Amino acid sequence: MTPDILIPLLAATVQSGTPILFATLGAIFCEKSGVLNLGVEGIMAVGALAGFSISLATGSPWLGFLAGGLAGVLAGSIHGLVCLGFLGNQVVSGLALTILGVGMANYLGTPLIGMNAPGFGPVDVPILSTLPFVGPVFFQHDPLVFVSYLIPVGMWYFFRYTRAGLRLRSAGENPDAAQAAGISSVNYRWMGVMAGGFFMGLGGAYLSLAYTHMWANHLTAGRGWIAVALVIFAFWNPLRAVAGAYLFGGVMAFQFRLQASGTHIPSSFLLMLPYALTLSVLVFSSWRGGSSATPQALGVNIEPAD
Amino acid sequence: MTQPAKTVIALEGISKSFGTVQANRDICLSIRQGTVKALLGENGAGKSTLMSILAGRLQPDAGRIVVDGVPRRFASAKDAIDAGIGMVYQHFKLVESMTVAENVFLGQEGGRLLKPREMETTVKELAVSHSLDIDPAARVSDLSMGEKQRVEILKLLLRKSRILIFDEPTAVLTPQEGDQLFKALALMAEQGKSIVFISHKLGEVMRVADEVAILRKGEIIEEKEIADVGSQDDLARMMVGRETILSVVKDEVEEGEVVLDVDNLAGNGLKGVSLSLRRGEILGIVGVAGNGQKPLVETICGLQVPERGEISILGHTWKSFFSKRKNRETLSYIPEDRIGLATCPSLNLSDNFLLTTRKGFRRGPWLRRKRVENESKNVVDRYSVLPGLLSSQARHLSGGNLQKLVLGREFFRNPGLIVAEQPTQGLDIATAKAIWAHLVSARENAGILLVTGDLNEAFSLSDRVAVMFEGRIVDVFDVADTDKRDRVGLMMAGAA
Amino acid sequence: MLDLTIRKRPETLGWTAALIYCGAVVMSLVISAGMLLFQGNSPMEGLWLLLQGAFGSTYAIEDCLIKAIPIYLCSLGVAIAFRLQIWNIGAEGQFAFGAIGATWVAISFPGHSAWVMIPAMMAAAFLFGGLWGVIPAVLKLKAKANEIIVTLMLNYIAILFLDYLVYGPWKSPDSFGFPMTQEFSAGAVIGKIGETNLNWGLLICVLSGLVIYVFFRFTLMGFELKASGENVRAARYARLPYERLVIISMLLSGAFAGWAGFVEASATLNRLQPTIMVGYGYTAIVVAWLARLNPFYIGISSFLLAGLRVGVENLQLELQVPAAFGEIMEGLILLTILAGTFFVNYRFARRQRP
Amino acid sequence: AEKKMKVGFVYVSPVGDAGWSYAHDVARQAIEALPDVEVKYLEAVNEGADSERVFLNMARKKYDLIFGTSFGYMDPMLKVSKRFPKTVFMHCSGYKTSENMGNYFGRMYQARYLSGMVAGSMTKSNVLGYVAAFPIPEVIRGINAFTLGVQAVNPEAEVRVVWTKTWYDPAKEKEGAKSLLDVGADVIAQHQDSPGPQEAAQERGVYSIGYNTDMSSFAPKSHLVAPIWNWTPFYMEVLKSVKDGSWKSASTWNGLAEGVVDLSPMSDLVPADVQARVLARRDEIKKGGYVVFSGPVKDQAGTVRIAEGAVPADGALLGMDWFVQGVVGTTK
Ligand SMILES: Nc1ncnc2c1ncn2[C@@H]1O[C@H](COP(=O)(O)OP(=O)(O)OP(=O)(O)O)[C@@H](O)[C@H]1O
Ligand SMILES: [Mg+2]
Ligand SMILES: [Mg+2]
Repeated sequence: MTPDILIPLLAATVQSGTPILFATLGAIFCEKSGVLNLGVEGIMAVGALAGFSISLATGSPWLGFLAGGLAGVLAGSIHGLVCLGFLGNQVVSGLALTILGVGMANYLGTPLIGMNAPGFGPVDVPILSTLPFVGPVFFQHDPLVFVSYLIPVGMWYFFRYTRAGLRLRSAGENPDAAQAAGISSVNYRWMGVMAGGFFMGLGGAYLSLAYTHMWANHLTAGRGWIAVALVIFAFWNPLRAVAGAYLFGGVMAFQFRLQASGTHIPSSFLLMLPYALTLSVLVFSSWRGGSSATPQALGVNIEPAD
Repeated sequence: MTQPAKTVIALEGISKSFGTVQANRDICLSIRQGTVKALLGENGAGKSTLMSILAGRLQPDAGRIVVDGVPRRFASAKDAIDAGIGMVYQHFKLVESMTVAENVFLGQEGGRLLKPREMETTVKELAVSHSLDIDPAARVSDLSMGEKQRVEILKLLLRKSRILIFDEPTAVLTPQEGDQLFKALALMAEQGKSIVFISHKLGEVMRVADEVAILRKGEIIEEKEIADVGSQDDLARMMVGRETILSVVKDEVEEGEVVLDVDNLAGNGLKGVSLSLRRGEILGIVGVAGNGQKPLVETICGLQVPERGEISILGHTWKSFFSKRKNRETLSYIPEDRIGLATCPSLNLSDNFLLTTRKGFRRGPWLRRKRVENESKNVVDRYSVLPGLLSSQARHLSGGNLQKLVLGREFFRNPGLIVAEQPTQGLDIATAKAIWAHLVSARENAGILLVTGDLNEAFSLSDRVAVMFEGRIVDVFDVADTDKRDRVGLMMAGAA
Repeated sequence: MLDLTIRKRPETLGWTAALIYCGAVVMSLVISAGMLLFQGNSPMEGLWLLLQGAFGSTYAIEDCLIKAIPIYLCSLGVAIAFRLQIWNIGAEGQFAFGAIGATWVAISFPGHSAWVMIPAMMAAAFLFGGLWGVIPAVLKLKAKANEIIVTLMLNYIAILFLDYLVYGPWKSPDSFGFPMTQEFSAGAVIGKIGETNLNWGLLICVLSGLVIYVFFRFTLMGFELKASGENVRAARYARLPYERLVIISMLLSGAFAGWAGFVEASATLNRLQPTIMVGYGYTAIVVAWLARLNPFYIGISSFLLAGLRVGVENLQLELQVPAAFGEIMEGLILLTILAGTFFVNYRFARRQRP
Repeated sequence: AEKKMKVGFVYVSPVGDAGWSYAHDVARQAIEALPDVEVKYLEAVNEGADSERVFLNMARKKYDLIFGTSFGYMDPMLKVSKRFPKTVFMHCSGYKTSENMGNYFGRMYQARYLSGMVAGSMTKSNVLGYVAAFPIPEVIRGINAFTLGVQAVNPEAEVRVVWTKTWYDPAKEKEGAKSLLDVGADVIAQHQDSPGPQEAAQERGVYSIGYNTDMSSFAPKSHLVAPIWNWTPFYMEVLKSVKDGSWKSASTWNGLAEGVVDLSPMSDLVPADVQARVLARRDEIKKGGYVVFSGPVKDQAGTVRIAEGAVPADGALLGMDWFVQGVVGTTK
């Protein structure tokens, strides 16, 4: 492939992988603490709405972005309340949250349809954007993409090198052991749920503020589910999540380019590609070993000690 | 004795119940500085519960904990840790996927940021200074039971706990590891720490404890200085409240044909193991844990495929033996892990009974439920599994009763080969004796391979004893050979 | 001072549990009523309309039953996999393949009588749905691939494959280019029960439920499935044929979802078209969990959920509230029921102050 | 007083979507303003079993007139219409009718053709992009008409198509548009319910053609024109005929002449001469002086599909499943 095809393709890869990346990272954060969250889709929807409406109201997309995250925290707290407070089943709670979140966003967002909120546009990072190849692929995007570069690294550092990260992981691996070591596993799970919700909310806000600049019913259109899948693909590793999100986004962008180039392959098959490829890579890497990273207490509620 | 040491902890009127089970009833107990206190009692007497309350993991229904004369309330383990109390639980509380250093530091990290290097050096130093050999960078999931326990101890050492509680610490240790632990305990007591030590092994208690308290059905029935206890038998009597004898009565049994023949088995950590076992015989396998007992047992029992060498079971090759259900039913495996491997905790007793036994319980694809229920009722009665309610979940049984159920189930089929792995580990004397009696009588129809870390058990049950070291059997001898018996310790250490 | 602790209830509750769940539902209805009030509608009227729409007439109950059929079958399917702790999120794709299988029979061998066609279509749906379910099982066993992601991805692939068929080779020549197969011949259509609107798919549900009950309670394989689900290690220890059980449970799981697809294609659409996919496979997961994987409870909860969806339609129509309102209500009800489960399993106990 | 007439609308998507359902709902709102009519709608009704139930329930509630505005409603509506002969059913975009069920649609392709003329005049690269939802005849017909319009002013230009298989996923549709931009398209047209493609065009500083409603507010710097729907006059007419009893089952396919479809006002970006030429052609079509699919029309393979001088029957247009020459892409 020549650079003039490859560079836009890779740039589109980064762009279309970014919302999924935010959401996947959020889900990883949540699941590392032991809370399975199938509500990503709903949380993203709420985040997207909050981001859009706050940006519209204040005129500041950055405030909107932040609001998207905070709305995600709020939505995540519902999951927290049900699973951590009331020891409800995490699978059902997540699914219910998806239904509720998408419903809420559609319901409250109706008046916003057709409005234009200030959003993010591409900016060039000084110096870096002028680099050949790397510049146009990675450094000529909206600022939120640059934010998304920092989060996986930050998260990786957090899990590995901070006290809170260690404790959060212990709550996801063996909450009983953590409790015996004097740690409140439930509190760290709350942290996981809320911070995870924050990133999922950012993912939603990215969709309404940077990826598109409009409000629409069900704007997330299933991206939350892709994130749920990519968490497993990433073996709960934030750095691998980048690979997963970009693989998925990249193949999606690639199949569109194949279509645009006038191929005769039926579009159904082309549209299958992102799913099929993600699946194949996962199967291959699982087969080669390495899927043992599941937090051991994922999905298991912490029963009161009596 | 001069002046009695200062009391650091006093438990006053502690009561605790789980549903209808009263695990602790109005317990008063004091723990004094620099002393080792042993807590004895049958399975389910409430020892672990009491200590979990002291460690802040459980909350008492009534009563209070007085630390250095001040009443304290432990809302969580953190409060207890802050008060200087540390506990090594019966079931370790370790995060398997994390490193040793991470586990040791969990909850005691110091600053907000972790310094893995420094953590590892600290752990290394701590380990060396207490002669607890461990690799601080190793993942806990890769460690042996003994090593895991060292990690638990290091946790307490790092926290500088003043009161250390050990819940059945030697149940999972080999004699060598046990000795090491006792040395460490003595050292810590000398440094002025208080130690509570729960065990079912009376010999150990006599050896290390300064004081002993005995629980029965949730109450303290006796508290004594060890010096005032005459012998192990006295202890045992105090515990169960009736006369017990520690030796086993074995009547003669005619030895029959070879039921198990292992020839030069290798791979999976084994380096050429050969042994043979006849009907009517008990062959004890002793050795420090991790010297190949596990792969040997799992290969014989069909959970691992033999890499090299031959195994013949009841006259069949390994392959043909395990390819037919009918054959397999003539082998009984009593695993070390009763709740995780031998049973399904949330199924009821009759379903658990059905787990490995099909004989007569099926008609085509159908299950003969009535028959299963009748037979399991018989077994439950015969092996006195308590409470014997068939419809209750297996998880509600205590360890001893669970083991009796497993034994009853496995012997129900009249197996020709029995592999018993640590069959009495963690069980109280009365139950252990019952288990031994069942094993001894089962050898009339079967050859028994007894894998145990308890030399006393091995010597009193076996006809021959094999010693394993580093994947090999270094010696097999007749139990009557007292000379070899004395040198077993050395052989297990690879020194003979 | 009041010092409360949380205690697990030793006994399972009977009627009190039902009361607690009712309380939970009432709670969510109160919130929904508040939203109605906020919009200027009478909440009482709204709730009445909802009930009326769901259960207020024979028609309404029929409607609920019709809608419950595919949900029930999918849910029964996923419950089998869940029993074995296989997290099958793939009922949606298995549903699609079941519909594809049934359609393949219907359009390849038209003109036979229902006595031939219906069993043949059922067999094909069973096979197609079942085999689509077996793929993740095989990948899990052979490559240790996590079934959640595999089933999720296979859903998308199945739906796109269905799309390919109806947009391509299976497109009916007289559909004016629209994506749909030709209409099934009369023999390939599941008929209605008597004078009602209900179709015989209902019977398939009842029989399937019974068979599954009997299977788990009275057959050896059912027992082995249950036991393996409780403890995989014990299954290995007891030398239960774990791998075979995984395959069989996913085969059954997919097959039931496939039957749901068959019933939808045959009884309600009379043909295959992309709009057959409306997410029953995902709904099924919620239903199965709420029903604790018990076939009888699955029946009840799929009926109630169908009732909610049908009833909300009436409320929407009469009060002209947006469709999203129904989703919000559904989400709220599920969440409050979950929270209510807490009070079924636990109670608060007072502790003496030390 | 006379009993109020009950009218129901059933939409496949939420009305708030600014797209297809929204366009119908604009007309519904106009009807709502009338006296002695009670009009209700139900949105986001799935095609298939759900829609059948909805039609049934409306009929049971004695609705006089029910509009169903999605193709997939056709069979369910047909079934229900046979059971409720007193209710008038109107189905949009299908081909089946019954005694009391009529169908209707609009000749959107006429407006598409005109928008193609605008696009063809504005392109410099001679590559036009078309982001399309599903390969159904309505969409294919639109692409063909657009292409014919393009070629009418610019025979060199080609139209490249990507399918998203979504009606409404702004992000994905935008992505589809970007891929077209990357292969050199400098005008993006679309058949979706979202303005995602408009945004993509605006961000790259190229032109776009909207759809459904005037989308200029989403992309003021890029939006040239949009073929739009205007259902109000037609719906009013149906209402009136049902009311006075003159309604007859029929297939109605109105176009520019009746005002069901039209072009939104053209942007100032379109040069005056182009505007004039397009408007002139619009008048011609309105008056019947020009037919969009008038032969000779060749398909992608170069085979003549509509012979010189022939005018295809509506039936042939309704089932169109092939691309005209000049389209790059596949109808599968
Ligand atoms: N979490 C719990 N829930 C219900 N019952 C419990 C729980 N923990 C302990 N029990 C019950 O309380 C009683 C005391 O148990 P505990 O574990 O303290 O006994 P133990 O003396 O440590 O026995 P062992 O020697 O077998 O370890 C037993 O009957 C046990 O079944
Ligand atoms: Mg204990
Ligand atoms: Mg049960």
